[in-house]
Amino acid sequence: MADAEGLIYLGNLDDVAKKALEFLNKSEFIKKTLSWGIDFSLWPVHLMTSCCGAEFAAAASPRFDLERLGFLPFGGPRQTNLLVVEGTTTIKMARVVKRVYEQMPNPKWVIAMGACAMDGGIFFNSYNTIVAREYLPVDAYVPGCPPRPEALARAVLLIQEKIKREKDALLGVKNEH
Amino acid sequence: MNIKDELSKISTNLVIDEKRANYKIIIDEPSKLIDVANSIKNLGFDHVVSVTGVDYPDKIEVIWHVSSYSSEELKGIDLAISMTVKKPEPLKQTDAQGNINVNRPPVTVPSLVSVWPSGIFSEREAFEMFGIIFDGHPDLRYLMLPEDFYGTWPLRKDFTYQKPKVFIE
Amino acid sequence: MSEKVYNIDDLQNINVEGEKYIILQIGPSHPGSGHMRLKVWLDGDIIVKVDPDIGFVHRTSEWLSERREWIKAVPIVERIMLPDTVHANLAYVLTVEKLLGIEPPPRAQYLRSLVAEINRITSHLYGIGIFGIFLGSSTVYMWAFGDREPFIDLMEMLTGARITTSYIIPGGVRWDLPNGFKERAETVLQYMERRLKDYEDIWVKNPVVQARTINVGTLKKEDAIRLGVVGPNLRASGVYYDTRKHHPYAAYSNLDFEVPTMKNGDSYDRLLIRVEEIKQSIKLIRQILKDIPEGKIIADQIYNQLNPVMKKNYEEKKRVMFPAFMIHMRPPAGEASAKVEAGRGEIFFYIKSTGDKYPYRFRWVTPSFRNLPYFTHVTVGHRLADLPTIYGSIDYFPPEADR
Amino acid sequence: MGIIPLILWLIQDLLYIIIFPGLVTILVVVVIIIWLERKIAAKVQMRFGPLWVSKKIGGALQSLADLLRYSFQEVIIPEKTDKWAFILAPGLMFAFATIALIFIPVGPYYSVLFPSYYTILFSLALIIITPIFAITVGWASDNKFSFIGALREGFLLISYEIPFLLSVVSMVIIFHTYDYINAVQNQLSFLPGIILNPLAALTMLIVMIRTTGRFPFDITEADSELVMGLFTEYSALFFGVGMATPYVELYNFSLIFSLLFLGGWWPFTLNVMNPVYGLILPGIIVVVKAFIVMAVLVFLRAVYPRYRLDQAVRSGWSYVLLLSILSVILSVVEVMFLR
Repeated sequence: MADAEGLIYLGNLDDVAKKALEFLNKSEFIKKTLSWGIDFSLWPVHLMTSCCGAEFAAAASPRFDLERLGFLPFGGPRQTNLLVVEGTTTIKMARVVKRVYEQMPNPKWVIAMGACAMDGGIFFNSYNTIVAREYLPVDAYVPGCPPRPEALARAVLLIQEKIKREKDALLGVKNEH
Repeated sequence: MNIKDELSKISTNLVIDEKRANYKIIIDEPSKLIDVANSIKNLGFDHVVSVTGVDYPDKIEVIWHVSSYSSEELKGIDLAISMTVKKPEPLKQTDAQGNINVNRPPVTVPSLVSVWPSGIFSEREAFEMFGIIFDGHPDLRYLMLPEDFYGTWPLRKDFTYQKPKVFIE
Repeated sequence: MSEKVYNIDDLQNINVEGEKYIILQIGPSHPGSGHMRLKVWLDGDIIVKVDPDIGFVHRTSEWLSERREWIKAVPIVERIMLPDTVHANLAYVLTVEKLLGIEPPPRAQYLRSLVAEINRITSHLYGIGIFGIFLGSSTVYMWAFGDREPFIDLMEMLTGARITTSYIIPGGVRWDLPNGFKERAETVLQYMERRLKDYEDIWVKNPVVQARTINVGTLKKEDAIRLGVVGPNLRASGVYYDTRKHHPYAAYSNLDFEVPTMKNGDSYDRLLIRVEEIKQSIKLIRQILKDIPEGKIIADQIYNQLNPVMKKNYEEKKRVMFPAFMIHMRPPAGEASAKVEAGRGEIFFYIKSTGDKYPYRFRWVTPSFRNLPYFTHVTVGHRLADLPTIYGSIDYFPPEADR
Repeated sequence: MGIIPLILWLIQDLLYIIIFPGLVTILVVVVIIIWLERKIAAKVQMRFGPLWVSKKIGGALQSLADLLRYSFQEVIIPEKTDKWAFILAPGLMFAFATIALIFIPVGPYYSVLFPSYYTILFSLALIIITPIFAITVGWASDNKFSFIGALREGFLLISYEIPFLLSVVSMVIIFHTYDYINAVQNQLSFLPGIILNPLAALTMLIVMIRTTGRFPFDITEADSELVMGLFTEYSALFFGVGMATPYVELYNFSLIFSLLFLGGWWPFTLNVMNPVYGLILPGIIVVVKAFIVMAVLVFLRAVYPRYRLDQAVRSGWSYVLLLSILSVILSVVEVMFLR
């Protein structure tokens, strides 16, 4: 609410919000409940960056069924909180990925799936590819080329552990690293 | 219909690889290209499979691979139309910092989109990869690479690359 | 909302300047786009022009392959065509074999056909599943991806990897049939035949699907030929062309199969033809498993390169280990091209060798790249809601098109 | 009025707002129906669906986890939106869908407000208002996909509103009342509405599917065309509210359907003056019937893909309208000759 009109109506909403956040942040119960809620509600955004998307799709299919973990691929970036970088990102795609990441609401997490997203994979010396960690803060890596769907499931579990571990930071803005 | 005879009627420069059923027509004059292409099309070769270049130190060979869907005899045949153009000398420029920038100008060949519309995307790809400007192409833009690759022509053998920044701040 | 009828060639003549049209940028972060961007000009609800902006997954496979040893191009081409790995592998190896002048033994040819057909079924199921989710039916997506798994298991049993198999090498294949493969395959095939009936009930004969797909995205025979589209989409338009018939490779010249074709060339036909091809592939797999001859799985030229340990391994386990020849392979100078019918269509390879340890020119064209005219030509004049229908029905896989 | 009755009256009102038929009920209903939807779809699709969140009860808390996550996510209000409309519209949409519940009784002695003879009219008026806020949502977002979604919502709203009203009107003609309780009493003494006028029931079902955006009429939120349709730009709790609204509407419609067509609290009748038999059990019966209707409707997701906009609008103006007019005629004929 930067404009003058907003200030008149809403007063110091920012201050109120900050105080409310501080209050909520102190409560252990709220933190636990919240980390439980986010744990089982990791919704990845529909953004396929490369061919590992095929195994990502298989991970949602009946045999692996990641919806068991509350992992539901979902439409736009505004409603989601998990970005899975599937395999290689080209320079053209990296610009999109970065932008999608910025569109997502906090708190949000990133999984780098596949050898290419980790370290370049077999495309390591290509002129058009870039590694995920160079432009995104990555929370979990999934090795493999392409990784089996089970490996992706394990990464989701790792993210869940991370959320439990870092439950103090859930309400504030996540640090960019 | 004997394909060999028909093709040698169109062009004298016909290279035949009997074992692999590959035929190759070599065109030496750029002005003849469209005429030859038209007569090949009238023979029954109705679509372009691939348009590509091969880079040599001093020249670029442009190859159209054409094939046929409509004629039963021609379905099993791959025909390549090859044309070689000389590369212009690269221009070396020294900028203020003392770096040498090699500017490699594109080459120009006639476009065959008017003959085979199926080559429209392949010719765009060959343009961005080799710096081949297809004269007469209706929509010659970059297809796959971001525009900041312009002038580097990745698939030429002297391509040196510097990864562009992901974000231009 | 005017029901304007656009001619297929009006594309270049339409002036899309001005404020009359809504411009939509669909993708790459969009549930209905995949790894590409579609710039769509809309007149009300009618699509006036589509400009596909591809290259988001351009991984420079040609450039990389020209800088690697010959055998190392196999994983690269596989990663590009992930749902169709075996065909990409096979097409590349065929080209190299043409350069080397090696002919694999019959058993290896049959094994190649076998794994290629299994792969074709998984590829078609992948396509049907994506089509399902594009039309909004998550059930078909789940079923198709679930039923893809038994076939992937078969591939894993035979080759040791889920999808990136690298099974085919110059001169032959890497493994022989494992014990119990035939029985397992028969079970899977019977299961799939049962399931195909379910698909027909819930998907192919569904009134909503028929309403959405019949007469949507029609590409007539002449236009299909002119635009050079490939694979099942071409055959759905009524063109009788299949690389397996017209450029026979592997064991296909010995096998008896039909090439189904359709008449109308609309999205529904493109769906039907995939179902038909799955049936044909099931038939082919049965035939291959019945007819497969005994013998070596690797050509003599390669076998002679094996050292004694490898030879022992080959005799006992029927497993071909990589001889040093593979990495130092220098095919004689010359050029070769090969075509292979992959699940999505025809792969074309053109390789130029100068007798060096790297290919001099490595050129390949994937089926999805050749199906691009569907976006620019066929979508025009349809409604916005038809764009996912057409996209899904042509089974377009962007990483494959971008290479 | 003394102070103590006033306080009691306020507490009673608060209970209505918060517990029943207010927000807690809505929460429970929405959580259960979303879970049911995902579970039914998963059953058809040969998989488990949500499970790990609460393994012992089959993952029923999944929607609660999603809700928690939404509630505490960052709220993003994009720059160019119409801010007040953007913030208020989803809330109003939800509010009107919820307020409509006041007028829909779930038992013979149940009424939140004073007894009214016009409950059908009131509830219909409130239900019909909600899509207007949906259009506001799409307009305020300043997103092309939302905008197209809003246009689609408008088209569908206009083409399915008349059949909806006509199908209810035909039941009103038969029962000769504007009150749900009287309507149910009429059915208890004669036959359930679905037998009296099956055409109206069919129309009502189609309209229910369309208005609540179930498949195959999931056109405004068609995710392969319009990302999330109206709610593309919404994040956090706003999106949660927006996503819950169709389910609240679904609950409304299912209650109305079970009251008008399925005989309400049949087999219980008004005559039993017992709190258990007169109040609680009939209420449970109505809600169970409503849940069965909802389960059938959410099951359609597993079977059908979605129609195109023009097909839906065309069928709305032709078949469904015709069906609803026929249902009115049927009602008139029945009233003239049978009763």
